Amino acid sequence: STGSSAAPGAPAASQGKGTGTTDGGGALLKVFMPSTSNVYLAAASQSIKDEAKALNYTVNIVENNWDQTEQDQQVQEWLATGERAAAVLMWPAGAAAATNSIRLLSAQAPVIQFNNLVTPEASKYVTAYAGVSDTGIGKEAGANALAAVKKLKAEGVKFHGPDGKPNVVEIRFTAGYAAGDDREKAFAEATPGAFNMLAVEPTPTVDAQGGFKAASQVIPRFLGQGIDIVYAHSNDVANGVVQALEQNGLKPGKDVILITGTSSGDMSNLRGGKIWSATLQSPVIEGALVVRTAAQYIATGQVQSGDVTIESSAAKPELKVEAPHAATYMMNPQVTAENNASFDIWGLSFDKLMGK
Amino acid sequence: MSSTASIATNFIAPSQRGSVIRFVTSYTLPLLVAAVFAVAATSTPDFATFANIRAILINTSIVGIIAVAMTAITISGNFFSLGIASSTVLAGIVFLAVSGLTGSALAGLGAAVVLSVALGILQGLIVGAGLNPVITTLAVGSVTYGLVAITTKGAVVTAGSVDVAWLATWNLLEIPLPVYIFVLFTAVAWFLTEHTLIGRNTHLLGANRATARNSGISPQATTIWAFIAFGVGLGVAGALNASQLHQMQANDLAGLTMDVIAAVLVGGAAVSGGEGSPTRSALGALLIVALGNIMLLHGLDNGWRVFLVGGIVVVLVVALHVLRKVSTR
Amino acid sequence: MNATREFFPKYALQIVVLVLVVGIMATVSPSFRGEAALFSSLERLIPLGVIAAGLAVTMIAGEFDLSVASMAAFAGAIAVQLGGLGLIASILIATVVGVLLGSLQGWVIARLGISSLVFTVGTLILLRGATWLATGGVPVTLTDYKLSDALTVRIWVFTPLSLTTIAVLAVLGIFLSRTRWGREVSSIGGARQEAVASGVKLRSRLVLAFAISGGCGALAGALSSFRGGSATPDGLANMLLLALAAVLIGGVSLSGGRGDMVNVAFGIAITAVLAAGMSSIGVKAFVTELFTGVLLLVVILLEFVIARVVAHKAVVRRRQPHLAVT
Amino acid sequence: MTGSTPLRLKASGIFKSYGAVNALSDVHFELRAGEVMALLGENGAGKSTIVKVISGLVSPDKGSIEIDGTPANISSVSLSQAAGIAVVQQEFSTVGTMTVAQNLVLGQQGAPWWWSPRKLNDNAVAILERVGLAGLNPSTPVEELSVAEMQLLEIARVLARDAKVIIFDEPTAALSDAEIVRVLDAVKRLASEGRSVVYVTHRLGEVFEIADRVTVFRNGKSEAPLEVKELDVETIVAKMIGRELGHLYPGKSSAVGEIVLETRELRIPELRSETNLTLRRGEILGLTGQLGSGTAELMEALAGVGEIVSGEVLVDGQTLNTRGRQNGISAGVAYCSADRKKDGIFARVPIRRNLSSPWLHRLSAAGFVSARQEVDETNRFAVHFAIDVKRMNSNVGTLSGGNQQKVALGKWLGINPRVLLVEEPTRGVDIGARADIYAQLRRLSDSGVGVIVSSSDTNEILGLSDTIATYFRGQQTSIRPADEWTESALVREVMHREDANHV
Ligand SMILES: Nc1ncnc2c1ncn2[C@@H]1O[C@H](COP(=O)(O)OP(=O)(O)OP(=O)(O)O)[C@@H](O)[C@H]1O
Ligand SMILES: Nc1ncnc2c1ncn2[C@@H]1O[C@H](COP(=O)(O)OP(=O)(O)OP(=O)(O)O)[C@@H](O)[C@H]1O
Ligand SMILES: [Mg+2]
Ligand SMILES: [Mg+2]
Repeated sequence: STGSSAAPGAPAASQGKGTGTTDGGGALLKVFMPSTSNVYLAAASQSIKDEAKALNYTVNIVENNWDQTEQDQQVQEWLATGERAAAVLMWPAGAAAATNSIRLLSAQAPVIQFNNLVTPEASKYVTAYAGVSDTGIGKEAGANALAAVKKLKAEGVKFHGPDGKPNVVEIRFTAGYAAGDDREKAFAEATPGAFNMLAVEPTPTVDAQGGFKAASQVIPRFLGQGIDIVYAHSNDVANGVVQALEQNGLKPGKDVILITGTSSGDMSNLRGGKIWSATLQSPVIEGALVVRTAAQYIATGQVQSGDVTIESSAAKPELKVEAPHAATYMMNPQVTAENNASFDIWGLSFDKLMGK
Repeated sequence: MSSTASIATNFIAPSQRGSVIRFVTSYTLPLLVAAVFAVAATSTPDFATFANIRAILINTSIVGIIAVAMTAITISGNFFSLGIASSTVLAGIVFLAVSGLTGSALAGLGAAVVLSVALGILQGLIVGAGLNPVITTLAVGSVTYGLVAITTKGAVVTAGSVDVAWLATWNLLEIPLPVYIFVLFTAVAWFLTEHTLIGRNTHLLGANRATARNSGISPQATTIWAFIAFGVGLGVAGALNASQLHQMQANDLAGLTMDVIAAVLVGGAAVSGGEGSPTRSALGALLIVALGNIMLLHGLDNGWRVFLVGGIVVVLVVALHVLRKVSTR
Repeated sequence: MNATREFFPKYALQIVVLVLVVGIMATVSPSFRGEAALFSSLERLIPLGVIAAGLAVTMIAGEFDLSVASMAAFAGAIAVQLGGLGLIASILIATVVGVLLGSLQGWVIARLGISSLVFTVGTLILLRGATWLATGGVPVTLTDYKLSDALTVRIWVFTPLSLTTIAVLAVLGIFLSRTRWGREVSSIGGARQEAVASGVKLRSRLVLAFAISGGCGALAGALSSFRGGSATPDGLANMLLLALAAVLIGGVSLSGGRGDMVNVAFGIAITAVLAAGMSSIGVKAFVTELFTGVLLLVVILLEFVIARVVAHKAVVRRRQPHLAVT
Repeated sequence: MTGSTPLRLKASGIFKSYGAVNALSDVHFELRAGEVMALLGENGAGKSTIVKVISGLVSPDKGSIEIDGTPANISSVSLSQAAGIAVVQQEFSTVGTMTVAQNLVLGQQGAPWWWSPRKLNDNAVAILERVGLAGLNPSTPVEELSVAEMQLLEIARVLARDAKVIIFDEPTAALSDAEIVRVLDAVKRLASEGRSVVYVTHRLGEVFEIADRVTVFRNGKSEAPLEVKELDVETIVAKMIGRELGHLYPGKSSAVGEIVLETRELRIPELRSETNLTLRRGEILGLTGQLGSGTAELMEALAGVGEIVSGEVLVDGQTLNTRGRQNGISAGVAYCSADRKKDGIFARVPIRRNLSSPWLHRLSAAGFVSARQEVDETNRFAVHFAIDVKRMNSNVGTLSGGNQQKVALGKWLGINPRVLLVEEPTRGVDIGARADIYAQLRRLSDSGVGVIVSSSDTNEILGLSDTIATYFRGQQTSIRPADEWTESALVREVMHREDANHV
């Protein structure tokens, strides 16, 4: 359904017999991911460890400093040790630049990629994908934006754009960051012709600082035309946008609707109603999901074609011995000031889901 | 020697050309900033709006405060700090944590400044003993980053329910507090460098370390004072930054060190010491931000912005160097 | 010969630190032993080792090339996009571009007599911008990933990458200590006036030093980008500080004139073992940074103390008037 | 050497000025093939400057140079080397961190690209032997050599460069007799091989031993060369001094008061015996000796910036804490170092701020400097030292050497000095400013400040001091009232006692 990226098919060579059980028997899961000096990664990393422990796998995580070159190096080093792993869980530092490392890893063990969607070039080396769908998030944000517009129109709010269309500024992830490309594209596709897009400005860094830097310079430029909606790619970035809006005399939540992607970072602006909505992206679920997908593949030696988005069930689903899909996406329900307190997915509250 | 007056005429008048050039060197930057603003105002739509100028000032304030503070280190002949980003983050986190605990943003600000100053004193002691400032600050910066990341576990630190935002949002004439703090900080720094014993000694130490020692100016004590000034700036800037966004995390402010160094160099401080002024460093920071803003308004993408800022830094430091060389000949 | 006697005091501190780091890593991490440990440490040499070597040449000549990591990123972007010309050709072209840009920098610095520290802060930003432009702001990849396989072929614990680094270090070491131009480059570091009075052509040696650092940066960037099959506009940014740390841990003086390629090699080795060892334990990236910082502090403190002692000894010696005269 | 063969080297109409100092003005210099030409003159007469011009290290403002009758371009060291000129500079030009063998070939034009370590060493051993350093290990770093060894190494390096013209700028200043003999032998051998040698020295004995002719420099001007055969010591000294003393120096002490400074069994590393000096109010004590005689280190020790092994210094009967300058300053000890540019002034800082630098704390209340008081006081001291008050905001670096020196001295008035220590008070200072500085020193002394002047300029010491202490190679050799000395006796005393006795 999210057909924007090529659905990865499992490499023919690894299509074979599985162990028949999701119990790891102490086998190794090798993980390559960027630095856990960021809270999302720290939570994902912890969840990977917890889930692996539950399934009786050993994990070994190698972190890089958000640097694909460094990750490439770490991959080379690990390959050279000749150590065997039941699967490699790969969060590429830079998805578009990681293909070669993924290719080399795939010769050694099945590669389960997470967090960054599989690129068409890498698809023949990746066994399965599990985790966030940036496309899904962009789509959900688009739907949230449309819903907000509908609600406000009903309340009689007039928008500033031509033909009464809302004026939108998009503060996107750093230029060249693939997740940002997907979120931008999916949002546009989910809201065809609904908005008058004033500008799409990339942040220098994907955090509140970056959001502030970008927004504080872009917003003054369009003050005259009137800004109705700001779409920020993550809640963290949006926290910076809130500050920039307020400094320009705009009240987020009243004058301007702030729609955001990932529910990362400090949530007080969301809870205080300054941010209209975010989209759940739980590191805990992502971490668990990637380990489960690996376990399912190891158990069956098979991959089902196509993709699936898992449901927001209240209980954590039983892990069945069945072939994982080529891509398993997390749920991305809307998060708002009203609903965040009542979240209950897999038995976890919103804070727990965010790894707090 | 009965008549001293006749000997006074031996005195060599500095050439007319020299003084013209000195004038140009000290006013190059203000003139350039004025010219950039004037040209942009006429040629760039949306530049000369109140909101945009305010945005430029806000974006300058944090980098500007640190650049002004670091000028003390540069003037004292101790090059610059390579550990700015992690120290500022540390200050911001301490600000948030203490504000959260005590319920007062002012207490947080105080704690951030005290801790930054303590870190400054530590580095001043090491550097004052004769160790290289560049290595020392690089190493202390790495250690600080590591400790902050370990302690916070990468989490976003906030002040909880305590209101710390007013530090960044309180405004007068629609200009928020950080801009006033930046201006005030620059003015105070200027006053301190020009009119206090420590400020003057800092200049003299950088101008000639050996002469300073022979004149009874302690290199150790003076270096420590320069680092204290630096610490105050970092503390204030870190707190403002954290209050602006009510949050901070270990990885924040990655490009800050280079921004600050570029501002100080564009401000015309001599890396060898003895020359430089807080006001010019502040203008340096302003100029860089303004140029970035103009390029943004013209829709240049990130690559061109970085490239052109780099080119401008190169051209400016070369021009300042040439002018200085000609004027001291 | 007394060569060994000369070797040890000069490199003693670095040898001790290296042995300690290796020992600690091997004790703490069971997987960091033997061939695997050697291999993974050697793999760290690209890009760190070659970038550090380039930076070291300018530092030995009493200058600084802070643009070296940006140069690496820029050259990486060029090399990857020229991948169609083949491995050797594209890496060579990128390296030549680095040499030319480095020479240009050196020429401007020598011509104007401007502080290279100041100047290269500017070119550091400029070249980073050039990299953004060269890549169009997005990661660029090889069209044929197989090209990179030649670089990852393993020969015992070596790969063509680590062998290149070792070759670069050896060639530069020999160049600096044994050839005329090389010794002249070293001489302008600590005792520039004396060197000029001896007849050393300052400007052309400065150009040479920056040509070498530009070339090293470019070579390292091209090789590492080829290994990964891609180059990113913001890549290799943290290499500058790491390379600087390696050179300083190696004992090259920031004020020039002290240290040679053997020192640098030790510094690189210590940093590489530390990084590879930490990574094999699975230590978090920021803990590695913390340890590098601590190590840097320890080494400069020790060196400071040793320098004091040596200086004192030299004064004492100089006061004994007539030593060798028979 | 008949007039028909062209001169090996001819420099005519050379001018060179550093700021306001005319180091060379209309200098003419010539050198025949195969001769040894001695270059004599007082400190600062311009000897080293002409040597630097000939070696390509300094470009003259004006003038032309011919080699073997044809105009030569020697505007850089390498061009000068290529023209067959090799120089032993007065300041060392070896690189401390490099080995002896490497230094021997450093910068040598046309040397091979590559030497094997063995060849490099063999080459070094052969060269070192020529200056009697056969025992020296060629792979020793130069910084580990003694001063004498370094000097011999400089000489060895030049010998190895098959040059037509070889210049020695004070090669023996730091050498002992045995070493000097080797150098002189080497010079004689070079001349006998047909090479021309320029030999700069302050040691007159050497001149008579090796030189064919002498060129005397005085205040940046050259005299026509003279045949050594036709000269004696007294004539040469007279030619070197060659100026009226009457206008230059103020009168001697009028009244001597109580002791202001005293050293008791003071030991410093550079002096071989204990120093026991007393300085009285109203007295100017002159310390004199050649470079390396130990006077500079003694002054540094008194100022609190040098090393002291044992003993004590008393100012006004109170023991002075000699660790760190601050203590000296609060006790009223002013110190003017020998190298103004290096550690006496802040060249890139305005005059006013230079003047107030040592006593700024006195003008500050709670750390804030009173600008008004600063202006008042610095103006007062500027007037006192004949510094133009209108120029107080110009950088000191833009001033003439003499005015720079006035600033370096004048800045101490503000500490209420009890004792003034001045090294080389008029180095690089033009004659007008010199007289002014001497007058100021005397005036300070008369006003009750104890003044110690150290200088290697014997003329100055004789003209200025009331009491003179002489130093030779780390030893005090005499301390006597100034009026017991004649200038030539003093020159001989400090230049080379043994030599002086011979002549
Ligand atoms: N960058 C270079 N790469 C290769 N060869 C060079 C380079 N620069 C100069 N050469 C060659 O090296 C030789 C010596 O060059 P150059 O004259 O600049 O050096 P030098 O130190 O002055 O040598 P010499 O003392 O022999 O004149 C010349 O043949 C020149 O053409
Ligand atoms: N780099 C310089 N800057 C300014 N003044 C200088 C410089 N070099 C020399 N001078 C001045 O030029 C004059 C001539 O100096 P020079 O070194 O030639 O004297 P000299 O005859 O060699 O003296 P000495 O016997 O002490 O070596 C002096 O007044 C000196 O101070
Ligand atoms: Mg001389
Ligand atoms: Mg040549």
